[in-house]
Amino acid sequence: MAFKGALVIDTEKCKGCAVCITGCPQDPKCIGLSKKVNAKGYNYLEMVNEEACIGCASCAVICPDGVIEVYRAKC
Amino acid sequence: MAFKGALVIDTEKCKGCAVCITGCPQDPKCIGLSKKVNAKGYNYLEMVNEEACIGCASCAVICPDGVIEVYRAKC
Amino acid sequence: MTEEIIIAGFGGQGVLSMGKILAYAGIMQDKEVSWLPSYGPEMRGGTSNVTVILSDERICSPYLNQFDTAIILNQQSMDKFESAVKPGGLLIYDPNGITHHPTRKDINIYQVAAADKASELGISKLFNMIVLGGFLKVKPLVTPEMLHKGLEKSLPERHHHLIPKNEEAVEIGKGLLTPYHTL
Amino acid sequence: MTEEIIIAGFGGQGVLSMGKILAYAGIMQDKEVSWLPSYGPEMRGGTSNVTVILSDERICSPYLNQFDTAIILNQQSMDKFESAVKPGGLLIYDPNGITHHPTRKDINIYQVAAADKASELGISKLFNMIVLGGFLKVKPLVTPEMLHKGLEKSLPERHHHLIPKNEEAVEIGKGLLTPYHTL
Amino acid sequence: MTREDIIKPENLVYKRTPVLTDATMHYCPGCGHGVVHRIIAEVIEEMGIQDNVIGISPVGCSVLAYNYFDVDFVEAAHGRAPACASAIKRLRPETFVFSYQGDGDLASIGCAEVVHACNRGENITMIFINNGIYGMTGGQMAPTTLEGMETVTCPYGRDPKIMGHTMRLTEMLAQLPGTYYVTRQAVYTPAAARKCKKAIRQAFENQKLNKGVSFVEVTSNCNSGWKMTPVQANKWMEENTLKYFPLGDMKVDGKFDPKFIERVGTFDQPNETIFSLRKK
Amino acid sequence: MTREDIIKPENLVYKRTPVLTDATMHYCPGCGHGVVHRIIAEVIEEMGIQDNVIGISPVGCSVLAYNYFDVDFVEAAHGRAPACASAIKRLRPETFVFSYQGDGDLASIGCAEVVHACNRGENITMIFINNGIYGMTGGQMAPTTLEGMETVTCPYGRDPKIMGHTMRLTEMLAQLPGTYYVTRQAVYTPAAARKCKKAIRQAFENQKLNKGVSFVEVTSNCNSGWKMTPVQANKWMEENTLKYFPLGDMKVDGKFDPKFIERVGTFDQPNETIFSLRKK
Amino acid sequence: MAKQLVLMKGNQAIAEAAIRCGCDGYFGYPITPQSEVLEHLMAERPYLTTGMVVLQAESELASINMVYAGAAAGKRVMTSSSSPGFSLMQEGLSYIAGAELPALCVNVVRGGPGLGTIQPSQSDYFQTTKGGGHGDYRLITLAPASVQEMYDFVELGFDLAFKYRNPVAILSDGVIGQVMEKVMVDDYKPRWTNEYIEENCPWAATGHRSTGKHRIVTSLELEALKQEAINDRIQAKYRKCEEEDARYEAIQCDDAEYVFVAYGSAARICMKSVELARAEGIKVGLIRPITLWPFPTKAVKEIGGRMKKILSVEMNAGQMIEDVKLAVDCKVPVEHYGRYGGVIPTPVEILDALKKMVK
Amino acid sequence: MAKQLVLMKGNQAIAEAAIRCGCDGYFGYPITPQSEVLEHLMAERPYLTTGMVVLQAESELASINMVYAGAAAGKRVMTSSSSPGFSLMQEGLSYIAGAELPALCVNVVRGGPGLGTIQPSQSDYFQTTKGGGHGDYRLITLAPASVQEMYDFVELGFDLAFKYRNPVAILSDGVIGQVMEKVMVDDYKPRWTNEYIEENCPWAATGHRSTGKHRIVTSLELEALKQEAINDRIQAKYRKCEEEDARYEAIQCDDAEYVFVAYGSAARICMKSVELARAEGIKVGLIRPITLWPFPTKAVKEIGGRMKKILSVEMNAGQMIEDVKLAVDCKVPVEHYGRYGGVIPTPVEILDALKKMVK
Ligand SMILES: Cc1ncc(C[n+]2csc(CCOP(=O)(O)OP(=O)(O)O)c2C)c(N)n1
Ligand SMILES: Cc1ncc(C[n+]2csc(CCOP(=O)(O)OP(=O)(O)O)c2C)c(N)n1
Ligand code: SF4
Ligand code: SF4
Ligand code: SF4
Ligand code: SF4
Ligand code: SF4
Ligand code: SF4
Ligand SMILES: [Mg+2]
Ligand SMILES: [Mg+2]
Repeated sequence: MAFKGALVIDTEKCKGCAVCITGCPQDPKCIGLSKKVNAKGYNYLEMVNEEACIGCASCAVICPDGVIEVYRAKC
Repeated sequence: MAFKGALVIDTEKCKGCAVCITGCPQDPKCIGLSKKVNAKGYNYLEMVNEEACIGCASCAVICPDGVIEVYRAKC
Repeated sequence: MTEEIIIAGFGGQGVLSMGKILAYAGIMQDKEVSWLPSYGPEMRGGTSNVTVILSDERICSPYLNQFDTAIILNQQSMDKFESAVKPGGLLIYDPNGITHHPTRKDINIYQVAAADKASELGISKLFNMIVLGGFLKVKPLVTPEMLHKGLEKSLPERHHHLIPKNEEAVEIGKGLLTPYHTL
Repeated sequence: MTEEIIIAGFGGQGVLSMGKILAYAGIMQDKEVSWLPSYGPEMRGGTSNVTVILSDERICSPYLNQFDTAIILNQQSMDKFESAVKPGGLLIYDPNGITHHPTRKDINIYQVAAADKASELGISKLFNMIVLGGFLKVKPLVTPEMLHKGLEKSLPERHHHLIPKNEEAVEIGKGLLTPYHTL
Repeated sequence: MTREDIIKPENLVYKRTPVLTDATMHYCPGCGHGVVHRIIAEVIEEMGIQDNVIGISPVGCSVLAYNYFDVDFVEAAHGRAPACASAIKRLRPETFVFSYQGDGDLASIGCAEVVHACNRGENITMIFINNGIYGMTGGQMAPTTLEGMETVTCPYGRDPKIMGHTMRLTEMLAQLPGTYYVTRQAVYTPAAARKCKKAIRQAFENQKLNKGVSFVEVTSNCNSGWKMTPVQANKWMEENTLKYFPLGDMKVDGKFDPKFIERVGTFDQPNETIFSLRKK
Repeated sequence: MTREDIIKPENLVYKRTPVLTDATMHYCPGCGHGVVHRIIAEVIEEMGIQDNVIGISPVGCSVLAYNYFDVDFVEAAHGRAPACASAIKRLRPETFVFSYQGDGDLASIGCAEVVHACNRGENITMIFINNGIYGMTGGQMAPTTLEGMETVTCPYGRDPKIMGHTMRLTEMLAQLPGTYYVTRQAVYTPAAARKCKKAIRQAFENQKLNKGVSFVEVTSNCNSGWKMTPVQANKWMEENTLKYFPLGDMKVDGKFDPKFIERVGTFDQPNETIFSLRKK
Repeated sequence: MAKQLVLMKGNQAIAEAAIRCGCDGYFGYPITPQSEVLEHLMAERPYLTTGMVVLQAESELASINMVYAGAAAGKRVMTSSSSPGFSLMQEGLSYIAGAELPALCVNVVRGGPGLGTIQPSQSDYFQTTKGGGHGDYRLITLAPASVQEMYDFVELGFDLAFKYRNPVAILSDGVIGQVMEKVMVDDYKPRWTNEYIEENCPWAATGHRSTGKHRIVTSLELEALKQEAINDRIQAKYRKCEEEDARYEAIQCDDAEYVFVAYGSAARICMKSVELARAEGIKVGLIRPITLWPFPTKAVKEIGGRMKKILSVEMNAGQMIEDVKLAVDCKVPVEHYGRYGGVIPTPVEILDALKKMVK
Repeated sequence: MAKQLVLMKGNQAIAEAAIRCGCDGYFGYPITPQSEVLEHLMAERPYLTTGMVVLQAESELASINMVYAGAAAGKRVMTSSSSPGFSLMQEGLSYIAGAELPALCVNVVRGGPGLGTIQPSQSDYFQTTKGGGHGDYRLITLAPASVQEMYDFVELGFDLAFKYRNPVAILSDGVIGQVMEKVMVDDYKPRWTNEYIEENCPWAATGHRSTGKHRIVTSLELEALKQEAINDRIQAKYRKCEEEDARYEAIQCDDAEYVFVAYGSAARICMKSVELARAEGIKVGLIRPITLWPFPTKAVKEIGGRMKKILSVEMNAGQMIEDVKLAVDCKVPVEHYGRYGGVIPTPVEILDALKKMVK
């Protein structure tokens, strides 16, 4: 399956709040929290279902910390 | 003509504001300001048309200084 | 020369502006002046007074307890200020509404029946100028020219056409002055 | 006997309540105690620390810059408090998330890998009790009975059924204690 | 019948209430404060609560109200009467508590306190004298000053672009769930004064129900500040003030008056009659 | 297409705006303050006004907002941001001025200042973050705390009989002639956040018209204060907060939204759903 | 059940003491580092037990005016706040003093000026002792140095407030407010009954005119001479208070050659410095003013007068030092050592300051 | 058109000076006895001429915070009030000092405490000079004794405010505010242009980031050590100000054996008392502090140090006397003579007090 969207996640800025995940329209969600923690001790965001991402930026627009950069292929 | 109403005016308390006069329903008005002044320098209220008074107390209820006592004959 | 004056009466009698005209006239004669009102619009309907000082020297205290002249326009002010006139000083008053006339024997006392005159002439707004005339008759502190200039300064431009009427009232006041008790 | 302790970590790691249990246990042994948190809920998500003093005498200053013991639960706290341990003193830390391990050679240093253990056992809420166990292993300042009483005092009644679990966690901590550098 | 025949105790229809003291009020001739004082005192007399009431006077012309009512009184700091009344009622729930404030006191500096006392639904009576000006300090603009009206701090008329709009705070308070009775009254005619008395009576009676704030605005005059005679002032008020501040109930027994809801619906419309009140 | 193929400048659809500084915000994970900050910064970027804007931060969790926006900022005393914004806009009418306040700051201690800035029709943008609690000081009750909701100063739930009612100040401000645009938004879903951004953009654009206050309330969460995870908190907000604080415009271009007028008509009715929010 | 030993924060002790000593009402607004006062009260809900009213007000302005009014109605009422909030209360405090009302106001100080920091400080000494509000008045000021004193000074504060019909301040700081220590708490005392108040507070506007005439509580007197007479009466009270109620603690002063003067948490820290200094052979003592106003002038004059030098240790840029100098008539050199802006000095640095002064 | 002689009230002189010296904004709330400041401005409408903003705020709280913000934006802004209103400004003043902003705040004092009286007083000396608000800060305080000084001190006040980036108070009273005297007024000076501000006030949040980075005006610093560093900087300014900007006037002190220390209208009255005393052969002089903070310590020490006795004459219950004593190291006996609560002492009664002190 071809990628439509992709994220660049600033994992060190992420606070693992998970609100972006609730915003993702895909089922299953493209994104999830890592088991690993960053320097601040938070389980940061990572892509768990990379190929499903449509680059809609819904995750990014509700991230309180501006962690997510979104790219979308022009079709 | 018989009296219906009568006033007792505490002339020393009167400030000569004349609002009571506007409140009197009679035409001509029963009450008016005296040419004389009281100790505070105010032209105080007096009856000018005593027999017309019907004792309605309209003057009294808008007197800011509680100057007027009203009596009305029970007919 | 230093003249320390209190003018006192009801609010609305023109006490403050009488003082202001004196002060302006003083300035025109290059005097030091000070005009200190009893303030307190917070106290409605009370008495009003103003202390005016005209002097050739720097004025120390604008607040005074004793005066060369007291100009008195109601009973309350009489009660308060009769005793504040310096021995040998001057008290001028309008007898209208005065129930207890002044009793001091060590000062000069004059009457100006300005209220009656003003209502007689229908110029009750100029009542204070009549009183001022009485005072200037006794103490010609400012010349008529300076008084004119003082009126120009203290009245707003749109009232300047009333200056002659004011000056007439002053003259009337001079005529009304009556000694009550003089030393 | 006076023991001056700093406990420091992230907010939410149970730093304050660990200190509180110690303080209550101290009281049960008739000691003077003092428990002073770094406050500042106004600063979200920062570090949190508490100074606990147990003493047989009147405690002078509840605020200290040097400590007999530092119990350290994150890197920021390590950076801040390693140097604040008195020479010959004690530093206990959880290596989880620590990138720069302590380097002092004049103090005793122990590790308690409490975070890993707690998540392994699914008792992450009791993380702080595991750490406390490690500390009590080195310095048995309070007896198990007093600790029990301390828990009774510091936990709300509705949580009293959890006391045995807390005590177990303390025991686990004792077992986890590993010397890192001892004098 | 002669005058002497009539003036007999059994014919008495109106008499100064003994709940007012003998002191002559310091208000300017014709000032509405006096009328409202009298009305409140009469209500206290009629309800028989003279020995169970605490009044709170504001900073404003009515600061000395405590000298005129023969009931216990506390003088509050400028704007804080609602906070004072709240505390007193909570600490002494057995007493009737009323606050009395001017428009500078209540709507300007004391805006937060009145909004919050109303929002808390304190079981008190609030009297609000809206005379469109700061009387006591010599006639400065109040939040309620009409647009175009002159005062010593807007001597060329209130310009809403610079000085803000004429504020109808009472309308806003009516919308707080904590208010139980909200009305606007006046005292410029005998009829108005009689209605006002009914309203104030209601506002006191409500304290027995413990349902929240009873709020009575009285649009009033300030002859000195407006620089008019009392009679002119009352006329002027009728012709100008009452257009923007219409009389009547806004909320009765915790329910909106239907006319009031209609009015609220128009509050977005700019005030068409930017009053051209400049005196010539 | 691989991930690498997509991540190219020409495919960028969303990027952190440079109007935000690099500083990590001190907010708790998932706090709505961060989202609103981002949105405001994006609007400033899109309008190209980064060099012509002054922000006013409050006392509250967002006190440090000045560290996160790369625009000039003034930190105001607790509750006084509207007074600050008023002065700055009048002294510097060439700049875009916005205030940013929490519900304790705006609706409680700062009630008078916000009412009066709105009444004066200051030509500014006001952002109001209503999270129903005092976040910064550790979760105390705010005027906007829902009835029944628990906070550290109402640990048994807010009891309106004692602690006052849940306050809808925005509804009251909408009725002042000085407000030109008044709306309630949220940021708990992507759709809500996008709408909120439109509203905030509008609120800034309006400053060009010089027609009065543009006021945007954002109902938000306080995970720490509510003692919930961010995801729980957003859900809880949807289920509880938004019932009492419905989203939508109240006043647009100086005109009421018809639905808003309807709602006002019901403000006399006691809040039927005394929320039973006590956690088990 | 009589006295009881508990572990609590200074702020909680304030609240607990209020409930137990029969306080009628608390009105306050949250602010760090004192929010636990209101929080403890709201958790305890004394309105269900003792009948004490507790209200989170909309602001400090509202709080202090609620206290003003509550006191006017004869009730024992209080508030608490921290520095910026206390600044907002200055008009109200002046009103309370002017109307001669009893009230208790707690300031758990943090570093200023402005929003400053939330860390502990003593930089509100001037504000509290000299008159932060307008007019000639004083706050009777108690400076607790332990959680126990936080507890004890609530009742003491009310007693002094009613003795003088004057506001009393408890001037604490973030350390004493936040620290948990052991406290002996008293049994619950009943609140004053309304009958008791009618009898003992004839000045109070209780609503019941039980003195036979209406009672007026006001701080207004438009006639200057009458206002002066009121001020004379107030000043006379202050002279009496200076005479009767200045308090202090003297620690190891008998043989001392030097003395620290310090209050509150600075005094706590100085106790340690005294220990350290004496261990090094420096004979130093500590005078701890307990009332900051009235300042224990006599004691400082008497004890301080014997010293070679005095070090005023304050968590501020130098405020109490003026009162220390005036107390000793500038006859003994007085120096100041202070940290501020929320920084707490350590015992060692105070010792160092002492050593520097000594040589 | 250059200087011009006019007759005006002290309050009007404040307003007129503001317009003429290029003030950018006035924010105030009415209160007796200073309402003429706002009234004069509203009558003059400088917003139509110089562009100065004039706004009647909803309260003193709003006023002072408008001043805070206006100053933060680099503008020359001011407010005025009288005692109770000034008390409400204490938090704001502390913020202005804490954020290191320039601003001018006029207090035309009336008698307190509380609502008190509206008559003149000097009972806010402590509040103004020691810190009515919280935290370690000072108000630079100018005490005019004539209408001319009311006028002059507006521009001087702004100059000092900008020199030190600190709030400046003009501490006047009802006499000086209400009296009309002759004043020389200056020609209109232009207001600072925005360009000038960008260049000279790099600290100001003008909105334009012209320094290349965003500018933040705040008084918050959560880290204590950083907050202490800010305080250090502020304290250093204060030391500099004490050094450079203490002002006073000495009248007939050269041959004096006694001296009055008095400011503002009390000083005016004392001038008369000096005359009267000298007429009776008592060699008395007058030191008139013009800055109350910084107090002219050196001058008082130097001149006062030569005297047999010093009489601190104040329209209050004794406030400045502390600074006088500290200035002379308590080496010369200092007594206080005061009337208060709105009572103005007469020259004669001051003379009597002097005579009593002399013998
Ligand atoms: C804190 C404070 N600010 C200002 C004043 C001055 N002041 C006294 S009364 C008043 C306004 C009164 O106006 P209003 O409330 O409308 O009452 P009115 O006199 O018109 O009845 C003001 C501003 C004050 N006493 N205290
Ligand atoms: C005068 C004053 N009073 C109280 C405080 C303490 N304080 C700081 S923030 C705050 C409330 C913040 O709540 P809110 O405005 O709702 O903002 P949030 O933190 O929820 O975003 C309070 C009471 C203060 N700093 N200053
Ligand atoms: S861009 Fe859209 S689809 Fe992709 S992760 Fe984000 S929300 Fe999901
Ligand atoms: S919303 Fe942002 S901070 Fe929260 S988990 Fe997602 S990326 Fe991380
Ligand atoms: S009682 Fe009626 S009729 Fe008689 S004077 Fe009064 S108003 Fe007129
Ligand atoms: S209304 Fe009263 S005060 Fe006025 S004129 Fe009539 S009687 Fe006199
Ligand atoms: S000034 Fe106005 S409000 Fe005050 S008493 Fe006079 S008329 Fe009434
Ligand atoms: S405390 Fe609440 S409002 Fe503050 S940052 Fe945390 S979640 Fe946000
Ligand atoms: Mg009014
Ligand atoms: Mg909030």
